[in-house]
Amino acid sequence: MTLTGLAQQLIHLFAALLLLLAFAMLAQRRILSLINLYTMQGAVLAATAAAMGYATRQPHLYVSALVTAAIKVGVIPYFLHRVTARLNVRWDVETLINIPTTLILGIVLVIFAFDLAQPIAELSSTIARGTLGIALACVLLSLMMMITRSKAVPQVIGFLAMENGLFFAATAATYGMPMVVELGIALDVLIGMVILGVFLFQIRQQFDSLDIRHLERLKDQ
Amino acid sequence: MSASPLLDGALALAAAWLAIGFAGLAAWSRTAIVARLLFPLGAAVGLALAGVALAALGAPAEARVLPIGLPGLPFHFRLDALAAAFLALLGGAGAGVSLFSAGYFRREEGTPPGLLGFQYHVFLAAMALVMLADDAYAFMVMWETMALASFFLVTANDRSAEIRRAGYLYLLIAHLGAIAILLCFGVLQANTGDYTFANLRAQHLSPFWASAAFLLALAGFGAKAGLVPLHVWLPEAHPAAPSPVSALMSGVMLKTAVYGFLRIAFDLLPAQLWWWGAAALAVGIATALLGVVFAAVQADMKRLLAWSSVENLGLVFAGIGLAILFGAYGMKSAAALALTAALYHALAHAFFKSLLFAATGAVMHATSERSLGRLGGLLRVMPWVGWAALAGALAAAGLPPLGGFAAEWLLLQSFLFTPQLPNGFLNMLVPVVAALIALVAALAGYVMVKFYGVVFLGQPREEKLSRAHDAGGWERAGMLWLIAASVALGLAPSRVVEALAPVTRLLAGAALESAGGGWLLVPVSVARASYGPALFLAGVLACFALAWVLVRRLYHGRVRRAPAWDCGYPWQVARMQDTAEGFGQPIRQIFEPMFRMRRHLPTAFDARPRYAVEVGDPVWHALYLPVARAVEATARFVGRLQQGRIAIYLAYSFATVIAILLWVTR
Amino acid sequence: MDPLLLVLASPILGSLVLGLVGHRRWAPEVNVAFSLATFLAAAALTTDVIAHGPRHALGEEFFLDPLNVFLVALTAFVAFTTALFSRPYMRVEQAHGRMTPPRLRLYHSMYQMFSFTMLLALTTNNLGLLWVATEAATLATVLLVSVYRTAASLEAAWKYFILCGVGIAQALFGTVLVYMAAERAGAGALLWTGLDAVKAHLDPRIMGLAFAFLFVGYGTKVGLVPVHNWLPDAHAEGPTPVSAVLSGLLLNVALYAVLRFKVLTDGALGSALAGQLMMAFGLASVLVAAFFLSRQRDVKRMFAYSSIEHMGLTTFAFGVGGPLATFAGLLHMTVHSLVKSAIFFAVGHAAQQAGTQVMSEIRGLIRSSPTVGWGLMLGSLAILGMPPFGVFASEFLILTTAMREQPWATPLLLLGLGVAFASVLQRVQPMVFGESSFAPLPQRPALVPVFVHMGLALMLGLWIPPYLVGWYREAARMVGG
Amino acid sequence: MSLPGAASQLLEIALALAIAPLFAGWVAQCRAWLQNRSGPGIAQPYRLLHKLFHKDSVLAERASPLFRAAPYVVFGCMTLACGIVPTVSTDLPLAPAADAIALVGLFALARVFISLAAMDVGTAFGSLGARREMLVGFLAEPALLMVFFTAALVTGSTSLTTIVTTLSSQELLIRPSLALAAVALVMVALAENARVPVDNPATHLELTMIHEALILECSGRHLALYEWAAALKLFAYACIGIALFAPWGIASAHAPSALLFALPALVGKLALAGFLVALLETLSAKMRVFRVPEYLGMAFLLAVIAMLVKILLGAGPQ
Repeated sequence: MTLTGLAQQLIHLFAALLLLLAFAMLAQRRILSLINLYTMQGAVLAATAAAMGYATRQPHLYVSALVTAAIKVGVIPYFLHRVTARLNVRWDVETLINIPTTLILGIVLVIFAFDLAQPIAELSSTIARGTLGIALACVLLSLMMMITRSKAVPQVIGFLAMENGLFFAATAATYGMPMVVELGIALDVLIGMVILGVFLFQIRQQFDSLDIRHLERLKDQ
Repeated sequence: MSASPLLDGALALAAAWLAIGFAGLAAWSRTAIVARLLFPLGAAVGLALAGVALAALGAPAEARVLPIGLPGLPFHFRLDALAAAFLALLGGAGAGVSLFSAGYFRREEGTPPGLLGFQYHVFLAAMALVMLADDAYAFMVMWETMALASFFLVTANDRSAEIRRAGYLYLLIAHLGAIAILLCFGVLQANTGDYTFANLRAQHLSPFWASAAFLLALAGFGAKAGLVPLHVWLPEAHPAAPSPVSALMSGVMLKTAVYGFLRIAFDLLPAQLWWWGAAALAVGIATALLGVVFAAVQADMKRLLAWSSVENLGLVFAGIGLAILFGAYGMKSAAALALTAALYHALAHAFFKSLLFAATGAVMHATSERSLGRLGGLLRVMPWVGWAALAGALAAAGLPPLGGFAAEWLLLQSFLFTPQLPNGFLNMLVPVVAALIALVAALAGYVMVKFYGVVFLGQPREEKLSRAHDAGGWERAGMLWLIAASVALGLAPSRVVEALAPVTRLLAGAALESAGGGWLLVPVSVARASYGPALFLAGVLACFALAWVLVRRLYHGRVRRAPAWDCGYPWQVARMQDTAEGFGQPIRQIFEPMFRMRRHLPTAFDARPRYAVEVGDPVWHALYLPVARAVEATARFVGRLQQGRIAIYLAYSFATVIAILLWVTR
Repeated sequence: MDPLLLVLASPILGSLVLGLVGHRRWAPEVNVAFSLATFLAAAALTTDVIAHGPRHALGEEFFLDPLNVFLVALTAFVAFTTALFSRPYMRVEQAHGRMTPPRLRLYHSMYQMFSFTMLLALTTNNLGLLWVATEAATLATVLLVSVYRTAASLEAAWKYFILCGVGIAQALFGTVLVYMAAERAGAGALLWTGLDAVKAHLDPRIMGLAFAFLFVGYGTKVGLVPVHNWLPDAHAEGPTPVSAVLSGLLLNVALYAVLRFKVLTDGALGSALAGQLMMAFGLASVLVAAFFLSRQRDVKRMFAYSSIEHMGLTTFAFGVGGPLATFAGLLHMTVHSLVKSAIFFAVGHAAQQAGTQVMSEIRGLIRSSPTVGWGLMLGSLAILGMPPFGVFASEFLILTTAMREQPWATPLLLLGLGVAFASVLQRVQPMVFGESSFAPLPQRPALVPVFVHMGLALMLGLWIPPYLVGWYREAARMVGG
Repeated sequence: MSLPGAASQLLEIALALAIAPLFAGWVAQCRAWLQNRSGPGIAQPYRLLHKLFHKDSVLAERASPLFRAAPYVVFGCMTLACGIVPTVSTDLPLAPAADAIALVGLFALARVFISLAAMDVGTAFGSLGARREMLVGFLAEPALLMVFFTAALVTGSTSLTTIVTTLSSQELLIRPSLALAAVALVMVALAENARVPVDNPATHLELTMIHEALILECSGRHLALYEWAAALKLFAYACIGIALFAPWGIASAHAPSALLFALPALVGKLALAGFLVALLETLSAKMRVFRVPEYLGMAFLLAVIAMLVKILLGAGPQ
């Protein structure tokens, strides 16, 4: 019982960390730091899964934690580092909305997400109830980050961070999805990353820049 | 022997038209087969259809369900007196036009002849099936097929941008009209979900919804009939089409709108309100006036005829409106009289307008000219066409003893019943409408004199006109058939009224009681009014012959030819005749507020002084352009949604999620 | 052997084989052969299901019922005809130098992969797998859209990727929530049949939230306004066969996913919330897309907006619910797939002939190649809802049902349809008619697909085969309740 | 068709043919007197017709058969018109063939033919005349029709014989509607018969002529027929006026002997009418062609008002 209690404490701590990291990503402009923050998020996620697995004695959560660690701490950050180095992008020029405003909006979002998740979280049967709001907040914050960034790489990182939020939700709310689904999701994310990487090179080749403001030609205005 | 022999016959004949159409597709570019075999076959089918329809006029209604269409709503067909009357019109006029077409489509019209034959016969078949349809789905399918086929026929000569534009406008307004009709059916079914006419007929709508249905029907069928303000396509599309197609469209297709309107206003709607009649009457008379006034100022012969069709359809709708008015007050026999007048007019118009369009087709083939300013004197080089057109023009001018006059006579007679209406306001109003109808009828004469005089009389305005050739055998046959029908309609009105009696009995609950003995048309009683065109014609002819004989007997028949006198002016050239514009000038002046005119006046210092006047339709500027601008502005506004920035798109997604979440958890 | 196995194996095998030989001269024929095999297998599967009724397959992971089996048949059929069309089309593209052998290999391989993912998404019983397959379909099509490597196609593919990626991520969140609800209700897995059995016990609050996410997520793929923005770009810039399958199939699959979740949500909520959402967004899509139509210059872009309009109409029909509207929606899905892909076939040839997709530069198709011209004209008229084509039948049913159930929406729908009619006809007419100076195509255009599709659409307008009616009714009963 | 009926019908037509030129001559003579001239005598039209019939017809080279047929058609129409309007008797077998509306149609038929014939040769004056004639016609025709409608509303019939019988059998009443209609009819009659102030039959002034421009190319018997038809038309209008507004003394079917009384009555009324026409012509000035629509519009308006008055005061004395 105490062990479960401890796991619960840990999970709540991890959830808080995750939210903090999401805010940090929202505020961060350096791309390298963003990648590092993302790696940290991955690590926290893997830890959460492991803690859950420990607390509930569900072995497939360990597998999930391992896969997460491998992909989100290992493969993807490595890949992102390679890409940024090869493409020589370090900074995001300017966010579309300035960062203080973004942060204030972020707080509003978090409140909204908590409010939304509150009644549902109580229905959850897992020990991680209450963290669903945080997962939702992470998803929404990442989405907002994608909206505010004007370079392709941060946008991709935002996309990945959003996926992290989803993963956290899956773990927190339901002890993880069925195995086949989880593997499928991981595979999709991996392939998606590869494709994105290829794309970044091609975009760079076409436009001599990774600024997504070049990607605004197709319109009906 | 099937239970519905006549309906089966009519359906088989429509199918035969379709089959002829497909045969046309097979004979894609073999003009000889299409023209000499398929079109005459189509004419024969038309005649047969007219025969079946005439037989069905007196017979009880027949119905049949075909196993195609929607699940739960297969195609229902029904042949009653109303459908039969219009089928007879379609078959009769269609046969004449098909005969004419057999000689007409000798050259390429842009579309390959086989395809043209296909579209033409599908058009005919669709019109026949519109009249037979007994459920909303079948009706709509046939209605739109008819629009589609005619759209392709209108744009047969698709190289010209002007014709393409006309076709576009036509199909657009036809489609909007169809939408209104669809809505009308939707209102009529009154939430029962059953779209058979039998069910629509059985519904008892509240006055509000019934009125909504009526107005939708008026708008929908008005769009097809060219009622103001939905008439703008008509003067564009009818001239653009090849002449036989114009003939079919003006002569027959517009009548499908009349048919549909009658079907809904009299058959499907349970009871009528008086103001429906007033509305139809007002719209009809406004249309008639606008049509005839614009016809008078046109400088293109087919456009002139198209405007004249607007006028005639306006008169038909005015008659229907009057019938509704009488019907709403329970004056059944008066309603029957007005309805007979409207039907009669529709019938007469079908034949004389087809004839006139056929004549313009022959003129265009011979001269490749449509503009009145370049024609003239054709009676001498193409006498067949010239005399045929004279018959058509006299009928269109509403002159006794031809068909157009009989219809107008009946219409005016029905106006004389209005003082019996128990509504003082209407009593005051309706005579004014009668006066306007008289004005329209008189103006129609003006228009026809202009049309005939400028095209066929006087001196040829172009050199090449003297080399024009007359119509060929098929064309003559077609025109002769149409003339014969026009004359028969004019001379035997009592027979026509008798034939129409089942229709008015069905729709208005009464028929003209005494159709008079034989040749005399007597709507009520001899003391009240009577009209005997045959006797009338005999009188005129007798006087004519007597004068001719006596003058020769008593004096002599000597004639000398000499140059024209013209007050002694020796250098007469064709340009000194009145032009079409000149002939229209008094009308332009008198009805100035109805036009949107742009004049180009020369100043005293112009090196090459030139006078030009352009007459536009004010409805176009007052209604259509603002609508088009509004759509454009909305589209511009909506266009901002797609402004190219991915961040904004993500923001939409974000906002949408938030909004839906708020909605869901509210 | 279960034909389902064949249905799924054939395209994935095709993808692998074409990944190796997709650049060869005869690769298009191989592509056609695999598509044909898939189609035949799908036909066998369909007859099997017709004969024996709904069933599970391969354990519980797959499920076949009238709703998806008809979409499987449609998908396999359109994928096959599109492969037929793609054969001459890609040869011309190669001749024009827009397709190099490596690109062609990628294209062919991804084409089969795309078929596979759609068939998987349709047949799977696992809602998680449904998500995975949909995401995979997105990835495959992203590669297909960007296959030309032009600036515009890259931009389009990028937007497609990001927007659909985000959308589909939201759908995943929704799926997670559904799973949570399922666990509470005692159905321990994400199997749809299991959830369907206990749908009344699913927690309404969770399901409400879940549907919000799922609707936006899958709705992004359906192309509902205002999350439609990827759609015109992706349709316009990718190769035309891809536009055809995107419009004709992918949108249907996404809508299918929405429908599956709608059934669960309706069961759980016992209210019309899902239906209202679908009606609102469907209506907005119809209206907004109609007004967009009037501003287009690019022909494929215009028909992409037309797809948005029609998916909106279908969504609206499903939102109205009830057997009749759902029936109409299914019929509309079918005819829209057939007609829209036929239009894209014709448009593809037309654009190749003219060397441009700009409408004002395409003129007089009827002169240079009459069949392409007539195909485009009839297709456009059909998609605009002119009888006797099937689109009219379904629109008639949708509108008449709307008049009964939601009278307020009818004028708005009609406004949309009217504006769309005016806009599309105004642009298509001069493209088809008039003078032309184009040279004929080096390859004989693939017209069989165009006219087969149009023929089927014509048939559905006049006569719907009874077994198809039975199918639709069955499916409508399941979906519309 | 009863024998007396046929007799009275024939009598009427013969009478019209005989008297019409005399009536035209009488109007001209009255005008001459009123203008202080001596005048040609009332038999002058006969002499003119006789002369024209004797002459050769000179046809323009371009003239078509239509041009040659038109005079006979017009003449036939006018003869028939005179046969329909009850002048001396209401027992007319031809009357059921054409009521008041058909009578208007008959006038229109004649007008259309004369205009078409004028356009046939293709001269400047011919087409000008045709246009003006049709202009006058399209405004006068509805006005005339409305006059008939007023009478029809009063009597409940459009049949001319019924109208006359009904009106003559009623006691003398002042009917405002009929009075207004009478004014309208006079205005229309002046316009339709090419009289001052619309047209002047006595001049060939190019810019103003209407009727004369129409028949400019005609000569010999064709011209004679036109002139005779014009006289018949004037006569018919006069008879319409008499039939509508002074129908007393016209013989009914049952009293053929009344014909003996009817004839002198008719002559008297005609003489008065002719004098009135001449008086009006003398008192008014010819107006510009552009003003004609206003003049005729006024007539049209008066006729419509007459009808409205009839309906408004329907209950009271009409």
